Order: sequence, then structure tokens, then C-alpha cells
Amino acid sequence: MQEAMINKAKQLLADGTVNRVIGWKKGEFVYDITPAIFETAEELDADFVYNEFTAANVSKYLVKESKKEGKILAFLKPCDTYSLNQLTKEHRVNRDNIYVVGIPGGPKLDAEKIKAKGITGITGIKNENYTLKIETVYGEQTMPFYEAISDKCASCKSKKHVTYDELIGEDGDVLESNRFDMVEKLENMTAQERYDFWRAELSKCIRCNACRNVCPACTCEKCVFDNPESGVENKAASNSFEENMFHIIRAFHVAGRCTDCGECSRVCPQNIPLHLLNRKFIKDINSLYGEYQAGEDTTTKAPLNAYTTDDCEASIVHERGVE
Amino acid sequence: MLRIAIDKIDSLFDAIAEKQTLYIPVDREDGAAEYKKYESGMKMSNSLNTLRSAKDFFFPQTENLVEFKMEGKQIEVKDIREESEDFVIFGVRACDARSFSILDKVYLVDPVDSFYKNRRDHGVVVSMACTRPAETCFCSAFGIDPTAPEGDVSCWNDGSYIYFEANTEKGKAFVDSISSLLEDGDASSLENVKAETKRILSLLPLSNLSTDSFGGDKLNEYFNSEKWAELSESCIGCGTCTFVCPTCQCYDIKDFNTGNGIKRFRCWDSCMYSDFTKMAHGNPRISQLERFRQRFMHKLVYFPANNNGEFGCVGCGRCLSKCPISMNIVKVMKALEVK
Amino acid sequence: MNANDTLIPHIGVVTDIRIDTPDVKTFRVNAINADGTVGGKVFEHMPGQCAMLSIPGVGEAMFSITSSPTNKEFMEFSIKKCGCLTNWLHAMDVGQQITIRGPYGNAFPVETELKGKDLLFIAGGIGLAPLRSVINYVRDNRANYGDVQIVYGSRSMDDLVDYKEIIDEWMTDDGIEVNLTIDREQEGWDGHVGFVPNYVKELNPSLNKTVLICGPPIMIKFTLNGLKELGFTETQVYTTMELRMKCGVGKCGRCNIGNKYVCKDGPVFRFDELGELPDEY
Amino acid sequence: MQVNDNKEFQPLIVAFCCNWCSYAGADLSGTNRLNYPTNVKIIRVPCSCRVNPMFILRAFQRGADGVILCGCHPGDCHYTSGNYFTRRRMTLLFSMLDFLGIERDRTRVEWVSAAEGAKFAATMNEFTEAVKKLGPNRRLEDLRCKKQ
Repeated sequence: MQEAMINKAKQLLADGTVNRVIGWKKGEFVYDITPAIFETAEELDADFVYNEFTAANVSKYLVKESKKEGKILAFLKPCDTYSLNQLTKEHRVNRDNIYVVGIPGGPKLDAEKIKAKGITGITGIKNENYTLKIETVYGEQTMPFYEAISDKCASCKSKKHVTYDELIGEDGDVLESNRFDMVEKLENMTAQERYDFWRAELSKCIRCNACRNVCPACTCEKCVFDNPESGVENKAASNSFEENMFHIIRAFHVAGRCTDCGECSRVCPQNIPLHLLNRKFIKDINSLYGEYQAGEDTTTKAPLNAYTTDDCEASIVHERGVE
Repeated sequence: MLRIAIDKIDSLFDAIAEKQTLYIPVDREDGAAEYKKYESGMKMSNSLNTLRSAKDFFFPQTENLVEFKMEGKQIEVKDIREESEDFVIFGVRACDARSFSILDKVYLVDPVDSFYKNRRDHGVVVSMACTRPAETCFCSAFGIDPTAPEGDVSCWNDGSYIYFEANTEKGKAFVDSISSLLEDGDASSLENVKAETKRILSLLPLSNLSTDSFGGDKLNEYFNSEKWAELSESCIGCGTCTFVCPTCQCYDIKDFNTGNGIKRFRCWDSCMYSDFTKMAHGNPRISQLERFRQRFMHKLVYFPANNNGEFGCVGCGRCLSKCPISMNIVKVMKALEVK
Repeated sequence: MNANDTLIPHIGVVTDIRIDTPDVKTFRVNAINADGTVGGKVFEHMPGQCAMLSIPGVGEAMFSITSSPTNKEFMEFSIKKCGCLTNWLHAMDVGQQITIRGPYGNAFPVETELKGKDLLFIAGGIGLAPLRSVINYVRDNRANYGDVQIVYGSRSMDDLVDYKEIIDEWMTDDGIEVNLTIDREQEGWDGHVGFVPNYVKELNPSLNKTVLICGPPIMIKFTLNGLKELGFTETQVYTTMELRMKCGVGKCGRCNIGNKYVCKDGPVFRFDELGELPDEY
Repeated sequence: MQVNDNKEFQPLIVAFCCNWCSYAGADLSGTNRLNYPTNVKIIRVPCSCRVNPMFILRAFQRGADGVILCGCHPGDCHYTSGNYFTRRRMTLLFSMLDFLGIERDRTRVEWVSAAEGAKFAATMNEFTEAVKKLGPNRRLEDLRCKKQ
């Protein structure tokens, strides 16, 4: 795959279709891969990488990159194409300046999950028939491939590319995913249990803003949390109210626009399952206002920008589910 | 050397916790370790390091500085500082133990930060030698020996016993206070443990990382490097690296109106944030390039320039595993390095 | 916990507010004494040093102390309205209490390098504020210094800070030459018209003078170039800087230029010192 | 907000009222001499749609035990469609608060027209009672804002 991508990139650079390529650059270890921009064939040969750890969604970089001179080639996984479509819909990117090559997606692996097994000193990871052979300075270790799959891929919603100029490999289908299972499980808990669950999770928050900054839907020129006049500035005391406040508002601001790419949970240094907040909104929107997948197209109105005269009343919240 | 059998460690923790607050690293459900206030029955984590650094104990994420009551044109200042209670942090790794001396160089130099000093005076740091360093470790590059950690008391674990050695007056007093639970024993087995750890250290992928080409005298050379643009291009400007870092010490001071007074508090701040240097008339660091550069220049050049060549990094590796886009100080050093 | 902490401020009382220009006011600040009376200064300082002023709940910011240390009665701050806190300060009345802490930073070397020298002050707009402290210090210790020349420019006649003091006191002093300029022609103004950097070149000051300069960054840049063309060296020229500050004591980590903290190692820099630092201000 | 000396808990209720309907409804209930609890503090807004979710959270932070939002009946919005957006927005917000384990009876949306003074008083009475039963807001409070 990596080979095919590098060749495609070289070809498009050579024939002048694009003048830059956004992809992933290899790091010090097998898993610490950085999104990067490549301008020459030499750079591509030296550093371009695509493997089980290239989980980062590069579509947000296109907000800035697509405003520059010339076309940029972006390799997008299916989930990333939803993000790009959503950005196109919101006029945040100049789609004409982007040449999208769709590539098959995951499942991607999460190095944290491997480390959580106590495996350390990792010098190499190989996938052999869905068993990970992990070379470490303490000797070789193995673990099942599926146990290391990142959360965002474990509940993959779609293998279909919703926008592309070209595909490498075959396009997939929208999947029957289990992504709302955990949301449902929480909904079926008592209010006290839910409160305890979220307090335990959100109290871990260190307010690093990684979830906001990585989010392809968070593209405001000036975020409300960066505005000292708003009274909700990001540098707040770490107390329970501010933690709740930040995460409710963050999720609310992307409600109806979140494509469920899972980046927020992936980057959280404290492993807070932030995607559950987003999925709760998605699930509510689906059940109350009809199925809606943000980023599926570039024309429909977002659910919070629309209404019907016979929408349910807010009291529905009081009438359903567990107290 | 004084030691205690590992299976009796709980009784030691209980004894310490009876007299003062004790913090030990414990495993969380998600596999990460964090410091928790010890309560009977807690098990100490075996993992190499805690997710958050130990700087929280002396430099917490937020703390109240002072309170004001406003009435008409009058302001009343209320000094709300209180004497900190005595506490013990157990199981600090060599990197974090060194980070305290780096923080000291900021907060204990004139004018002394009394909030920090208060906690520093009342905290006993019990460090624990490493036996299973990870691939992200590079403390050796900064002259830290993970088999001989600093701290008020150093500990070693040979698999069956934990050995204690006091390094400071405060440490001696601490060891004396628990001596009834300790026994004197042969420590020769530690030599093998240390030798094995050192062998592992030499195998680590970052074992050859060198700081030779960095230091206070390289200011303009690196500041004007062309590499910054490429290095910073994918930085998303979050504060993860700064907040997990044991030596990042910048803070912001803010006021909170509670409705019945003003609380002035300080909280961690990050040079990666766009408003870090923003003033009424503009911002001297206009793009992520300048902010990104500031962080690494501070650790590798500015800090050594002001502190006799000591670097502002301890090689704990937290930023290596936590950065959302996996950009980190090692990559920066390798890219900038003048071969 | 008896130790004093620099982050815990004192209370000052604003006892006089003078309107200097449409957007600059000068505030006189006195201390509250142990017996409850208002008078005297909150603390002593040297010319060029700064203080952190704050209105709790609004903000805290660094301001240079405009009054001279030789003034034993009160401190003064000339403040231009430009942000959240300064807007608040401009709206307040006499009698308002504010919090104040300091003094912070180094000072102009009035007792060492500047002693016995001929001095040239160059200021633009609100840049006169930190220099006024030095000018009045020099006037009060006249015997210690040589000739004094002041070049001061502003956008218009109305924007000249401390105009009354300049006319009534500085201009009437012996051995002080004051050159005023405004950017554009204006009715009622028969003085020089033009930008400060050009005016300095026209005046062609003698090269044995030590220069103290403060103003907008762009003015400083062009004036420095002009001075160099005239033959001045960087070691002869001092300036005072400002960046965003929170702590005032070199710990919060944001006001650095290279390895120097403006709040602690500055705000006064000689240009050869600044030249060694990266260009990030 | 300790109204009287007996120990019964007196909740603090914040009511965001649309200028064009419920605010006038509150007025009407006053001129009609209808009682509603003094616990209710009314904040007038130009349209129920003006209420940012943050306003509701801030109210809880500053000591509210219940927050109610009153607007024009669907279809009657002075600005044509404001309250339709409010309806979706608040449904999702309340659902999220519920998801986080914050008592769902602390929040409510009610449509009250300018002519419905009686409905306004009844709603406030009923809502205050409901919140009173829940006791003080603990799950979304900010300890710093507690009166000492």
C-alpha cells in the first residue's frame, strides 16, 4: 500500500497535478507517526509512511493548506473523507485546491493499548496473521491484533469514501457499526451511576485542549474558549464545574457537525472517552430528527440549523430512559 | 543497607500513612498509572512512570493565590496561604526526581515563590530506581542515572526486597521514622539489578541521543534555523506536551469573580497556546512556528544559558508517547543537531 | 506562612487623575498607612522600573512608573487606553483603590553609566512615560549630569503627554533643550512638524551623548538606524521594552526574548545587549 | 437564597423569559395578583433562541438549583423561527445533561404566551416544587461560588 501511494504521489507531483502531498512521516519508533507535507520525490522516498499506526486524520490541515498556492494531494481514509466533506460544506476548505486520493482505512492500532499490556521497550511490531509480534529490548512478545485496535477503528462506521478524485484499491460500504453500544449502556444506567462514571472520567481532564485542536469540526477562527471576554476561557481552575462545562460545550459546538472520526478520544492524553459525548448527540439527533450523518454530502442542512414545526418537545428527555 | 521485604510493603505504607499523607503510584483502569493518596489496601503500580508528572505535588495545575473583597472603591486583600501539611511521595522515578531540582531553579531563586517553597519544605521525595526502562526513555542524555535516582530517599527493588538510602536530612528523618519496620540486610544483589538495567539502557533506541550540540551558547544559531517551519507545520497548538512535562513551569494568573469576592488563582499555562504572549496591541509570537520554537529553545538553549548549562528536560519520554501528532523534543533535537 | 510573596499585592489609592491627552491619563497613587491615612508611596523605586497594577476581576498588567523616585509624596502612572484593564482604569474616579505590586525589573543606570554624561532623550507618544521618571530624576540631581536634550514627538499637539510640565518646567530649566514635533501640520502649532526619526537626524545631536529612547517599536527601529547613520554606537543607546507579563519576577515564562526575561532582566536594555538576543519582540 | 428561618430548602430558580411573550406573561400574572414563588429570578431575553447553552450552565454555576426557559408557543415566535431552534437545541442540551447524570428535573422548557399569566404562575409553582424535591444542586455546582 505504502509503495502504491508513494508512486501515485510521485506521479501526480511529476505531471504537475499537485505541488504538495499531505501524508504521514515516520518517526523514531514504529508507532510515532507525524502528519507531514512532502514536496519532492526524495522526501517521499525518505520519510513517507503508511501502516497500522497512521491513524491521524489529516483533513483539518487542509483548511490552511487549501488556501495556499497550488493543489495539494491528500491521502484520505474513508473516515477522513467525511471530515473533508463536512469542511467543504461549511466552506472551510477550498475543495478545488485539493486532490483527494482515497485509500483503504484501518483498522489502525493504538500503541497505548500495547503498552497497557505491560509491553515496553518496543523496537519493532509485525503483524503475522493477526498476531502482533512485538520486538522489545526485553525479548519478543506477542498479542492478538484485535486487542490493539484503536477505539476509533473498533467501532468503524463506514469503509466508503464519500469524496475522492481517485481511489487506490476498492471502495467499501457503510457498515453496521456498534458505535452506539456504549452510549446505550450509559443511558441504561441510573443518573447516579452516570454521574459517577463521568465524574471519574472528566476529573482526569488536564485542559490541554488537544481534543479541541485536533477536531476537524473545530475550525473557528477564534474559539470561545480562547476569548477572555467569554468567561469560559480555556485556562480555568481545574474544578468539577469547569471540567463539565468545557466538555459539554465542546461537544455541543460540534453537535450535528461531528462526523464521528474519533480523533478527540485518540489524542486525549488522559484517555477520556470523549467520543461518547459526541455520539450521544449523534444518537439523539438520529432518533429525534431522523438519521443524519455529518459529512455524508455537502448540501444538506445540519440538524441544528434546521427544524420542523412538529419537532418533539424538550420534555421528551424527562419522559424516556432511566431516571 | 536498610530494606523491607516486598510482601510487607503494605504494612510500611500503612505505617507512613498513619503519620502523614502518603502518595503512591497506582494503576488506573485504563492501564495508566497515577499518583493517589494512599488508603489501606491500595497496590503500588509496577509501571515505569505515571501519566501525569510528579510536579503537581509542588506546582499544582491550579491554586488560589489571594482573595479580594471589593466594596465601592475599597479593596480588601485576603492572604489565604496556609502552611502545607507534611506529605510523602513514594516511587518517584529518577527523571521526575531531577525535575524538582529544575523547578527549584525557577521557583526557589530570588524572589522565592512562597507557595512552591511551602510545599517543597513539607514534601519528602522517595525515589525508586528503574528496572524496566521503556523505548521512550532518554534520561541518560541529560546525565541522569535511573539506577541511582535523586530525592530525599532513594530506593531500589531487587524483586524480593526494597532497599532504602537517605540522601538528605529530611530523608534521614523519614528513614528513622520507619526504621522499626526495616531490617539491615545484604544489598549485593542490587549490583546485578543495576548492571542489567544499564545493559537494557544501552539497547534502547534513544540511547545514543546526544545533547552535545545544544546549550546556552547556541542561541542565534538555532533560533534562526530553517528547520522550525517544517518541524512545527503539523503542531496543532494544544498544551499536551507542556502539561505532561515534569519541567514545564509557566503559569497564568487569572481572577475569578465568585459573586461574593474575587479569587485570584494561578494555573498552568502553555507557550503553545496562541494567547500566551498576546497583548492589547498584538502578539510577538504570531504563528505556531514561534510558539513551537519557544518551547524547545527554552528547554535546550535558554534554560542552560541561565543555569550553568543544565538543560530544561529530563528525558522522561511523556511527550513522546502523548503528543497527538507525535512531534517531540527528540525529533526536534535530531533535526536541529549540527553534525 | 509569614514570608511575603511577591504575588500578593498591596493596596494603593488613586488620589488624583490628570487628563493628558484624549487617550492618556496620569494617575497619582498613594499608600494607605498603618493608621489608615492616605499618603506617601507604596514602595520606592528607581527610574525605569515598573509596577503591576490591577483591578481584581478585571486584570493585572505591568506599567512603568512615570514619577521620579525623588518625588517622595506619591507615584504616578501615565496610562494609555488600549485594552480591558486600561479602559477600566480610565473610567474610574479619584478615591478608587487599586492593587499594586513591585517594583519590578532593572532601572536606567542613572547612578552608574549615565552619571556625568550628556543625555539625549528620544520619546514618541506614550513612550515618554518611562523616560519622564529619568528626566525628572536628572533635573533633581542636576549636578550629576551634563547637557540634557529631549526630543519628543506625537501624532498631534493634543497627543503630547505631560505638555504642561514640559512647557512650564522642563523648558524653563537651564541646560535642558526640549525639541517637540508632531506628525502633521495643525492649527495653533508653530513648532516642528515631522516624524521623530527624521527630526533626530535634522537636529544632528553631538556624538558624545548617551541616548535613552522609548516609543512605538517602529519609531525605535528607524530612530536607531538614524542614530547609527549619524555615528552613534549601540553601546550608547538604551531603551525600555514591554511584553506580556503575569508574574513580574521571571517565573511565569512569557516575557522572554531569548534567555532574558523583560520583567526581571529588563525592561531597560542597551542596544548591544538586545542585538545578541533573537528578534522576537 | 435563604428566604425564611425555617429549615425547609428554598431553591433558587432562574427563569429565562422571552421579551415578547413569557416576560409579558409574568407581568400579567402579577397584575392579576397570581402568586408565584419568590425563588424565581427572571432574566429577560429578546427571544428564547438567545439563550446560549452556556447561559444555562453558568446559572447553575452561580448557584441556581433549577433553570427554566420560557418562550413563545411554536409558530408564534416574534422572529418567525427562533423558538424552533431553541426547541432542538435545548432538547439536545437537556439530554446531554441527563447523560452526564445531572438531574433532568432541574431543567425545563415551557411555552408561555403574553396572555397566559395563569399558566406562568402555575408553571413556576410546579417547577419550584419539583426542584425543591430534588434538593440543592450538587452535581453542577461550583464550590467557589458558594456563599460563605
